[in-house]
Amino acid sequence: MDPTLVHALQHTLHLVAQTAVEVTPAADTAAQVPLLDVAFYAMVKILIGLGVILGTVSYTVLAERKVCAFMQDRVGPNRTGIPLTNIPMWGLGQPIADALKGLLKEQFTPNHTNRFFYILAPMLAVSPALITVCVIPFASLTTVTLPFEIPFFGNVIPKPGVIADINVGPVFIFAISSLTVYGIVLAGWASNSKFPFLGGIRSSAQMISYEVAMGLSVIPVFMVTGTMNLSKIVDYQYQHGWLALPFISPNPLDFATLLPALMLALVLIPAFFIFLVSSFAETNRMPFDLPESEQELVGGYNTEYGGMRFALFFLGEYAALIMSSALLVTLFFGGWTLPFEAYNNLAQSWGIFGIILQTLVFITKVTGFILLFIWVRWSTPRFRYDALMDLGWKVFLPTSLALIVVCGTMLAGIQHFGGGLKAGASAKEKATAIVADVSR
Amino acid sequence: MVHGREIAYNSKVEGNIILANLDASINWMRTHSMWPMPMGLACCAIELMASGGARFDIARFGAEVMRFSPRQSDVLIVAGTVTYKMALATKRIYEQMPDPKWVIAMGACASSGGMYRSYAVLQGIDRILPVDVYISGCPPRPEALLEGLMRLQQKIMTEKSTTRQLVPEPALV
Amino acid sequence: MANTTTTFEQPDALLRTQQALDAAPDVPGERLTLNMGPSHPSTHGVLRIVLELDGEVVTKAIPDIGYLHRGDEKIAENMTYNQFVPYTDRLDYLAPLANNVAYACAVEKLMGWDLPPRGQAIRVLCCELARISAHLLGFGAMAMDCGAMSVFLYTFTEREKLYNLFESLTGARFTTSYTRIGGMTRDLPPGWLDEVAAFIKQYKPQIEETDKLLTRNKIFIERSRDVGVITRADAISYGITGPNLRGSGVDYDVRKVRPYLGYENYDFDIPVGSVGDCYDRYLVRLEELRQSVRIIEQVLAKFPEGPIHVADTKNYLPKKQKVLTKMEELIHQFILVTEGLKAPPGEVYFGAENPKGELGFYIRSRGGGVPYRLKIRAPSFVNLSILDKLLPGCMMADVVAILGSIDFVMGECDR
Amino acid sequence: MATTTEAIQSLQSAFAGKVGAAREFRGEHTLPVDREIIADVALHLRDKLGFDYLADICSVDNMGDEPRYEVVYEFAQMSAPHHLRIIAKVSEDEGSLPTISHVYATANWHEREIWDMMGIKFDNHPDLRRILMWEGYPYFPLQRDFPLEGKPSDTPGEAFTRIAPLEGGPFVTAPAEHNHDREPRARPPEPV
Repeated sequence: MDPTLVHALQHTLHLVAQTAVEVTPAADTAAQVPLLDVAFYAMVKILIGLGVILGTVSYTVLAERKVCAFMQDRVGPNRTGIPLTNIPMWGLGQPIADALKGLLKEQFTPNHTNRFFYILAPMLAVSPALITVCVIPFASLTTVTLPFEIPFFGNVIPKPGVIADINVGPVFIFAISSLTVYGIVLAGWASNSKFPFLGGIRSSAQMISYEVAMGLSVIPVFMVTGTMNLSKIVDYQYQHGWLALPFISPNPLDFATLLPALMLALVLIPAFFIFLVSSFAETNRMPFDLPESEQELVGGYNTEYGGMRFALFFLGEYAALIMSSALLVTLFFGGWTLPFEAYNNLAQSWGIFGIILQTLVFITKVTGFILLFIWVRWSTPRFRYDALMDLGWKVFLPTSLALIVVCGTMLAGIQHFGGGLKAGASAKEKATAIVADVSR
Repeated sequence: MVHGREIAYNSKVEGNIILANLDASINWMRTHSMWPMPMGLACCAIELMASGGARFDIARFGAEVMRFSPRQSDVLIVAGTVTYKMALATKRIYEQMPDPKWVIAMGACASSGGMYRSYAVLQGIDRILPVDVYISGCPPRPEALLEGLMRLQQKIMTEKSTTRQLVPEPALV
Repeated sequence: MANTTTTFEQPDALLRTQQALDAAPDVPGERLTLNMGPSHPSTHGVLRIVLELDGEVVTKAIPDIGYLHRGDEKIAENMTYNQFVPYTDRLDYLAPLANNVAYACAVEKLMGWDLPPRGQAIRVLCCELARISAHLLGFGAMAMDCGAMSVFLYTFTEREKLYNLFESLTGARFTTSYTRIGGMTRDLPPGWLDEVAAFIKQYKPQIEETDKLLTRNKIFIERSRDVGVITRADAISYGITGPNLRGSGVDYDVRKVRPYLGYENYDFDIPVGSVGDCYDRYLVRLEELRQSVRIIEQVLAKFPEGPIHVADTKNYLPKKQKVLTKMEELIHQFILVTEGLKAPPGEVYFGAENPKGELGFYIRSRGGGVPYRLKIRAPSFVNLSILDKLLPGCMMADVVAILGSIDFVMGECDR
Repeated sequence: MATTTEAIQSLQSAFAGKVGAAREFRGEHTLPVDREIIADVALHLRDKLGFDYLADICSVDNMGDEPRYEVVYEFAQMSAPHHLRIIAKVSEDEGSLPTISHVYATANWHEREIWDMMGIKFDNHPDLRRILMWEGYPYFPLQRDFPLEGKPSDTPGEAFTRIAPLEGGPFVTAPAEHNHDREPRARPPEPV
C-alpha cells in the first residue's frame, strides 16, 4: 500500500482518537461529561451526520435534475412519488427508485478487469467525502443538555455542533479528500479499458494540480483568523464579519472593525474565488468534469462500472460536492452563524432545539452553494485539458502565492498603523498559536 | 423459489403474499428508474433527442439519464436502421448491459427493417436481440416513444422480479 | 608523434533529442489506439474513428464509415422516380424538406421541366426552413459536444416550433416526403404563411440569445478557436461544401453560383470565415440562420399566386377529385403510379445547396419510369473525407469539437 | 477560368484522338475520354482550365454492353457556373483506371466507394479499401446482377448478411427499357 496513504490514515486515526476524547478546556460543564457519554454522542452525531449526508446526496441528484429541467424549460422527474403507489409527489420518490434499482442490478465484473482494485475503487471514491463530514462545524459548540433522560447515558452533549473538533480542520479535509483521486485513478486503471484509463489519467493530473491552488488559497484565511480550527474560524467570522462579505457582522457600522475587514476582503475575496473554482475542479464538476466528460470519454473513469458500484461513484461525487459547499460556507460565509447575537447564543437559551435551528441555517447556506454548483454545470461548456492545466498552474498558483504575500503585508500594516483597530491578535501571536495548535 | 413449496401451515399463501409485495416493490423501482442506453443510429435518434427536449420531456419518467455506457443502463433503445455492419456492435452493447435489461425497438427499421429491404439492412433487431417493446412509425413521434416506455413499465410490473428473466436470445439469423 | 585532430560532431540539444527519438524503436504501447464509435455520444450516429493517441494528442485518425449504409442507390434503381422521394427524407434527416426539394429538382431537370413561380416559392420556403432547422441542431450539437448541454435543449425548442410548421404543411413532423416530381403533394394549408411569419418574428431574438450564449463565451472560444483549421486550398481540394467550405473563406454557394428555384431573385449574403477553424464554421452557421430568415422574409413579402406544379399533364398526377369522378384521369393516374413518368434517356447532375453542403443527384436514365442509375453526392460523405488529415495533432477534446463543427449526418454519408 | 465549351476544345486539342465527341443534354456537356488519360485530363482541367472543384465521381454498370463500366466525373468551378462531365469507360477485363486522388483529394473516398460498390479498381490509389461495406464482404452490391435483397455472407466476428425477404413486398418495380407491360410486383428472392 502507498506509504503516504498509510501515513495519512495513521495520522488521521491519531487525530480522531485525540479529538474524540478531548474535552473542551473552556470552563463549562463539558469537563464533567464522562468519556462513555462523549463516545456515545460522537457515535450518534456520526450516524445522524451520515444519514443527513446520504439523504442530501440523493436529493442533490434530484435537485440537479430538477434545476437542470427548470433551466431547460422542462419539468424534470415528476412521476415517481410514494413507493408502490402512483401518487406523483413532484417526483420526490425518484432518488429512492434510482438507488434501490442500482442496488438490485446485476453486479457485473468484466473479465478483463483487475478484480481487487476494480471493486476497491468505488469504495475509495465514496469514503473520503463522508469522512470529512466529521470536522465541519454545523452548529454552536456550547454544551447542551437534553430536555429528557437517556437510558444508560447522561443527557449532556459536549460540543453538539461538530463531530470532531480538531485544530487542523482544513488540513484534515485536504488530506482526506485528496484520497478521492485514488478511487478515480484506480477505477480508471483497474477497468483495463481505454476510455476509463484516459479519464483516470486526466483526473489524477487535474485533482493534484488544483489541490495545490486550493490549499494555498485558504492560507490567507488562516493568517487573518489566526487559527486552523474550523469552529474558531467560524467564531472569528461571527465577530469580525464574514470573510467574503465583511459587511455581515453583528455591528456593521463599527468603523474600527469594518475598515480592516474591508481591506482584508481585498485579499480574501480573490482567495475565495480561487478556492471556489478549485472546488469545482476538485469535485470534477462542470466546467472541469474532464475525468468523466460524457461527450469525449463516454463515462470516463466509471465507464466500466454499473449498478451499485457506479452509484457509489455517483454518491462520492455528490458527497464531495456537498462537502465542498460546506467548506466554502464555513471558511468564507460564516459557517452556521448569522450576525445576530440572540441567534448565536441559541444553544444556551433553547438547548438542543437551538442546535437544530442552527444546523438548519447551515444546511440552507450549503444548499445555496449546491445550487450554484448545479447552475454552473448546466450553463458552461467544458474546458480543454491543457487550458485546465494552464489555469491551475499558471494563473491560480501564482495568484494564490501573491495573495499570501499581500495578506501578510496587510496584516502587518494593520497591526503597525492601527494598533487600536481590532484586527485580531498580532501576527507573531497568531503564528505561535497556529504552530501550537498543529503541534499538539 | 419459495412459492409453491410447503414449508409451514400454508406457506403457499403467505409466501405468495410476501413475494407479491416484494415483486411489486422491486418492480416499482425498476419501472420508475429506467435509464436508457440511447442507441441512436439514424433518423429515430433525432426523435429520441426530441423526446428528451422541452416539449416532450422524457425526464418526467425519470428516464432522462441517458447513459452512454451500456454498463449503467437498463433499457436499450435501438433508434434507427440496424445495418449488418452495425448488427454485431449492437448485440455486443446489449450483452454488456447488466441484468435486468430491456430492449425497445424504436421505429420501423429497428422492428422489421422498415422500408429498407436491401442487401445491407438487418431485417429487424429481433433477429439478434430479444425485444420487449416495438414502436411503430418511421420515425415514431416522441409521444409514441413515451407510450412505448409506459408500456414497458406496464410489462415490468407484471414480471416476476425475484426470478431471473431468462429470455431465450434469438439465434443469429 | 604526429598530432591528429579528431572532430567530434556536436549537434545541438534539440537535434540530439530528435535523433534519439528517431533511433528509439517505436515501442508498441507507447501509443494508445482508441476506438471511438460506432456507438459513441459525440459521433452523431454511427461514425467510427480509430484514433492513435500519444497521451491526449491524436497522432493518427482513421475514419470508418458505412455503419448506416442502407443501399439507397440500389433501392433507387428498383423504383419509379416518385417512389424514391421518401428515401430522400432519410438522407440528411435533419433537413428532410431540403432533400425532397433537391431530388425533385434533379428529376425535373432530367424531364426538362420548370416549376411555376408559386411552386418555386414554396420550395424556397421549404429549403430555408429546413436550413434553419438543420443548423439549429448543428451548432446545438456542437455546443453539446463542447459540454454546453442547455444550448442544445434551447435550439431543440426552436426546432419543435419548426416541426409544427412542417407538420401542418406536410402532415409529418419529420419525414415529410413533401415534393413530387413536378410539384408538391399539396398546396399550402390556409394561414400557413402567417404562421411562418409569426415564427420568424419570434425566432429573430432567439438567434441573438444563442449568440449571447456561445459567441462570446470564453470557454467556448477557447475550445473552438484555432482548432481543426481547414485551409482554403485543402477545402477546395477535398471538395468540401456548405458552411464548412465557407468557414475556410471560399464564397461558394450553389444558390449563388448555379441558382435554382429562382434564388437569383432574392437578396442574401454569403457569410465566409477567415481562418477555417471550428469557431469560423460556427459563426458561418449562425450567420446563415440570419440570412435564411432574410430570404424567408423576402419570399413571404411577395408570395406568388397560381399553380404549384408543372403543366405537363401527361406526366403529372391529375387532381384527386377528378381521379375519383372521371374515367380518363383514373386511367392516367393508374398508369402514372404503376409505370412512373416517362423520362427521356439521358443523364443529368443537379446540385442543391443543402444545410450540410452541396447535395447532388446524378441520374442516368435509359428512358421509362425508373432511373438506370442514381448517384447521391452526399455532402457529409465528402466533408468527412478530410478527417484523417484534420484530426492528427489535435487533442482528444478537440476531436469532438471538430466533429461537432463539421456537422455531418451519417444517414447521408453512408446512404 | 475557361468556359465549358472552351474546356472541351482545349481538351480535344491537348489529347487529340483520345477524347470523343462532346454531347449536350439539358445544358450539361459530357465528354468521353479514354481511361488511361483520365489523370492527365484531371490535371489539365484543374491547372490549365480552372476546374478546381470535383463535385462527384459516379460509376455506372451497363451490363451487357462492352465495355461494361463507366466512371463519371463531374468537374465544376467554385467561382463560375461552368460544369463539365467526363466519362471514362472501363471494361470488365481491364477492371481498373488511374486514380486522380493526387489531383483532387476528394477523389480518394469517391474512388474507394466505387471500388466497394462496383468493383472497379483504381491504380496507384493510396488506400484502396472497402469503405461502406466491411473488409471481407464478398460482393459488389451496385453491380446490376447483384440482387437488391442481397446474398448471404459471413465474416466471423465482424458482420454477416442474409437475404432480405421481399415476397409480399415491398412492391418495387423492375427496371426495363420497355415499360408498358409492367406493373409493380414482388420479386421473389433468387435462389442462392
